[in-house]
Amino acid sequence: MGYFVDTLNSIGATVRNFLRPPVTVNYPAVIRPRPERYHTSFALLHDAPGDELCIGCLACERICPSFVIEIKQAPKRESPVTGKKRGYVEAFTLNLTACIGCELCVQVCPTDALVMLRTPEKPAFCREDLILDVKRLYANEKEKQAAWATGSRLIEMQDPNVGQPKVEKKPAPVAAAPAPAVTPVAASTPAAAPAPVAAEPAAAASEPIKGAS
Amino acid sequence: MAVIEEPRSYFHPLYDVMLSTPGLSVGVAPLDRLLTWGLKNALWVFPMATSCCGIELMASAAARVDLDRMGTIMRASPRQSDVMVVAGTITVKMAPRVRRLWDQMPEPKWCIAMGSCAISGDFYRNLYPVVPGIDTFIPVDVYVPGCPPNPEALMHGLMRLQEKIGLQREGKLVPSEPRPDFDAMVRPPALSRIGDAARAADLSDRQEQAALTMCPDAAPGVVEDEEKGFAQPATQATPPLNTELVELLRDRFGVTEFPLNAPPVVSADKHLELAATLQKMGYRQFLFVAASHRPAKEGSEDLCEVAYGLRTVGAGTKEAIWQVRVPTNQTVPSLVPLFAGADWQEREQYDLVGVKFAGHPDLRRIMMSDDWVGHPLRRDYPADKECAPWR
Amino acid sequence: MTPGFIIAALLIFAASIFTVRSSKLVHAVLWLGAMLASTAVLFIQLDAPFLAGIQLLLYVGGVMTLMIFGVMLTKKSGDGELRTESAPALRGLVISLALFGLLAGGIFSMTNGAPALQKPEEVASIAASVLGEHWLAFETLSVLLLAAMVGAILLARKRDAGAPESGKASPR
Amino acid sequence: MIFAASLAAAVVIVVLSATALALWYERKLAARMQTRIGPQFVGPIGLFQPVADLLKLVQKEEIVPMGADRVLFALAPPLTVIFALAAAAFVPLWPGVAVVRSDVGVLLVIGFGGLAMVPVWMAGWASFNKYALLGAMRAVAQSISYGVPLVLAAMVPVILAGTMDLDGITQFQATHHWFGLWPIIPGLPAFILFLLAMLAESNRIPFDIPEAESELVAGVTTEYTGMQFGFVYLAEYVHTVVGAAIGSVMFLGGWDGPFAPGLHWLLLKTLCLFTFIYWIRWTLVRLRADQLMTLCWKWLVPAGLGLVFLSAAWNQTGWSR
Repeated sequence: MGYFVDTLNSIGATVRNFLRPPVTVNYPAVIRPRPERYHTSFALLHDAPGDELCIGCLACERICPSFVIEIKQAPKRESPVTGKKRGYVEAFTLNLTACIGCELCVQVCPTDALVMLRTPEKPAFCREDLILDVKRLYANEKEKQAAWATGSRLIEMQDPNVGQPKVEKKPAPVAAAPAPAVTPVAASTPAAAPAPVAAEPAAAASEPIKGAS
Repeated sequence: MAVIEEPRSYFHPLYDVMLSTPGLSVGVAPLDRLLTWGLKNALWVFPMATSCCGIELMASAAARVDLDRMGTIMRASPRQSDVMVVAGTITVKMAPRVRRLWDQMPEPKWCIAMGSCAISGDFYRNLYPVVPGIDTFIPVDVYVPGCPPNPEALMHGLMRLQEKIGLQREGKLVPSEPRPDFDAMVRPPALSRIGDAARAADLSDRQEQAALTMCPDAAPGVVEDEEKGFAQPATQATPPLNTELVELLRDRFGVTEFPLNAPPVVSADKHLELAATLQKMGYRQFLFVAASHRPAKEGSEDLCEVAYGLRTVGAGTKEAIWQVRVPTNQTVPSLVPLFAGADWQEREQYDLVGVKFAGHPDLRRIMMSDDWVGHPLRRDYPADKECAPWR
Repeated sequence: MTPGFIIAALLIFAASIFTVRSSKLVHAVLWLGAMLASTAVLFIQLDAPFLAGIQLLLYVGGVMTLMIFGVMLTKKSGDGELRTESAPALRGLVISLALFGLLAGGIFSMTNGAPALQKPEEVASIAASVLGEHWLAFETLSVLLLAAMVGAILLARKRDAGAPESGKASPR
Repeated sequence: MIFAASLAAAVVIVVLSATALALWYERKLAARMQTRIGPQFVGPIGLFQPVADLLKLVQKEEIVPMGADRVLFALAPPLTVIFALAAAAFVPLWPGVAVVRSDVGVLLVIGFGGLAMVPVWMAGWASFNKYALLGAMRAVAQSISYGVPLVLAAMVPVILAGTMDLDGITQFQATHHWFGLWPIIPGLPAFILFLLAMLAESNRIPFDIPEAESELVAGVTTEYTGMQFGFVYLAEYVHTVVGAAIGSVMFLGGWDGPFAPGLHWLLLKTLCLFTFIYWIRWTLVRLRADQLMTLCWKWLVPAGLGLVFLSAAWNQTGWSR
């Protein structure tokens, strides 16, 4: 008997679905809002006066869990902006074909030179198109939209004195607050930024329950 | 560097007849456009999904993205599909099967490598069982980057494929700009890839056959070479000993033993103090908590071993790993007050191993249902019979 | 002797020959199906669509299906090559000629006495004669078929006394 | 004769183009039931999707597996279409007009429906593929089992109307009551029984175990490529369209309608039935093989026998005469 009732119920469910508006987001025309921490591709940045930020310290190459970064350091030379001697890169190659998007390279970057992008890379006809060389990485800075995270912001966020989220008195609307599109989160309000580890989902899971009881 | 392989064109017999008949050859160009339009707009996908990218592949056919909008449906038989979407890590054992399914597809056919694992093997590409990219044995038409790419990216990939089909049929496909050959530059050389100019020169026919079939039997003489191709030695040096941590543990926490293959053991009452000290020293990222159960043997009681890992953030990353051993019925101080990231992970250890964390704000089951009896990863959990609540 | 009849008769003839001469059992079954279907064409030409429908439903749909099951469920008979013994050709010829003569004699002796077809009332008259005049034979046949079915079920049933009661399924 | 031939040609063309439209319609319907949009980019609201599919299938390589029986393999898909189309000949289009008028139309339609199993089995056997063969065997078993409730359900309007002529059944329904399901007790259950049996005969979900993707790759069609597959695909839809038409003739009064009886009523009723069949298809899950047989022999056949008895009893009361 239960089978027939369930059958009738499911037949009703398809009718209800039929009457609902489709949930499809018309992809090429409309792009659905991406999560705040959405990041896919990479770019290297310049500082305000126009000098390259990357000093070729190899920190990102060393931390990369899937060995996608290869840096060839250039000899130290004087910066045209500050006049100080500093390192530069001759070649910076990022193999997007094997990147897992863990963002560790951004996190360790001492000069905030490497950032991830919100604009996805185009699917390529050829695997070489997915190997980002220095030229392409600097071009990405101008062409594409960057994610908010930089090395110093990620580190500040995890600082116990500044940004360590306290379990007892977390701000209630953290989980429900609509994520700002690409607004860089200032260091003074790090609680709004989700921690890279599982802190935020935990807050999201436990917060409404506490509020209700 | 790799070049784009010859466009694989397959012409219907109808074409040949029309081309050879004088009056009808006029109709070939419009017919060709029509047929190309048909090819482009009815791409049926063969879902070669082996791991997490497969979930995104499923999602791309579901309501939010809906590949059916562009006429793409999934077919279960390779005989009726046009595009093989390889989504997931392909192992050496799987590769011959993938190749076989690919061979069973009728021309004209295309292949999309979805996600890092299919494109290059991702960070498993140096492991012996993993194929470093499916283009070592299947010609790939479109690479969709991501780990995994989201459904929209796959749809974008299919649109790029449509674009490519059009370019192929018009003979306008141009090779992309030269870029550094990453595999040759950084890591030990991976298997040469289909479409690679060097491939034809390097490989003898039998080696090529072996690379295609991934089967050592096909080329008894080149088994060694093949194995080298996949089983590359780990290039990572062993990480240096964290002397800072060793000194800290020895001086302030009274730890004397530092075994090579296990984390040092810290007593449960000093555990929280150690974590707080490390946090002040800059170990601000919570890495993991992993527990295991050690059943009672002669001379030792029923123990739970709980290993914790922390890491510094920023350049020059260091890791600190230690473990706490407590009898099963006692508690371990929770790290959640210090590291919010420990919340779910401690819940998981509680759920599966049964470690009780003192001071955890929300110690509930996270994987098993709330009415589950027992902790499945305990050694004394009965593995050979079904337990409550499921029978 | 209309052209339609000749075509149908030739079809039946050829299909019967192929049924006997096919080297694969599956082909033989399919040719048999073709033969039965051609017979249905013959019925239609004789203005007996009811019989044609029955022919399609029972013979092509039913008997052939049973044959297919017989072929597929018996061991390996679907794969092997069949050989038709051609050695006792003379014997076969004599027997088939004798049978043909017997049947032909019977048919030709009845030509004058066969009842005329009652076209407009065909289905109704069949129904009336089956359920009215000949009801006893009809019902006896039904009982016979029922008995055959029960017998087949009994034969096919597994006889293992140690098996658990069918009502109580094992926990898994 | 000429009229009949041109009518036949017209019916074939109409059924085939209706089938092409049905392909699009089904995909749109399914999409909406899953709150998707469905074909959208190919032509206005995706209307040319079947055309694109056809053009693509025509261009695909045709593979004959090694070890396959080439003749039977090539013959089976066109035969499925022909047998599926054959039943359309008996459908009365408007009062007194069908391509073939026969006193025993019901019998012939069911006969041709049963025949459709033969090419399916041919395809499965000729493919030289275990999945195809398993699918074919399931199709045959299902077809022969569900033939029984199908005939029993079809007997109900035959007994009520006292004729096996499809047009006669429609006439009877038109003269006695405009809606065909009148004696609601044998009528409605018989209609449901007929629908279920027809779904099973044409191997549609929830009775599509011959092509269960999770077990049998693609069942009988596993080895078919290109246009050969296209034929089988087409035959499935033709079977459903024609089955819906016959269902609407036998139970819903065919061309009979309130204002002006005619072809449009038949088409409308067919469309409704077709929609219903696909509604079921996109709602329910596939039955297991043993559940399928249990449903047939333990529930549907006894129900059909009871309905035949009930309709005979109704005839004895003489209320509908």
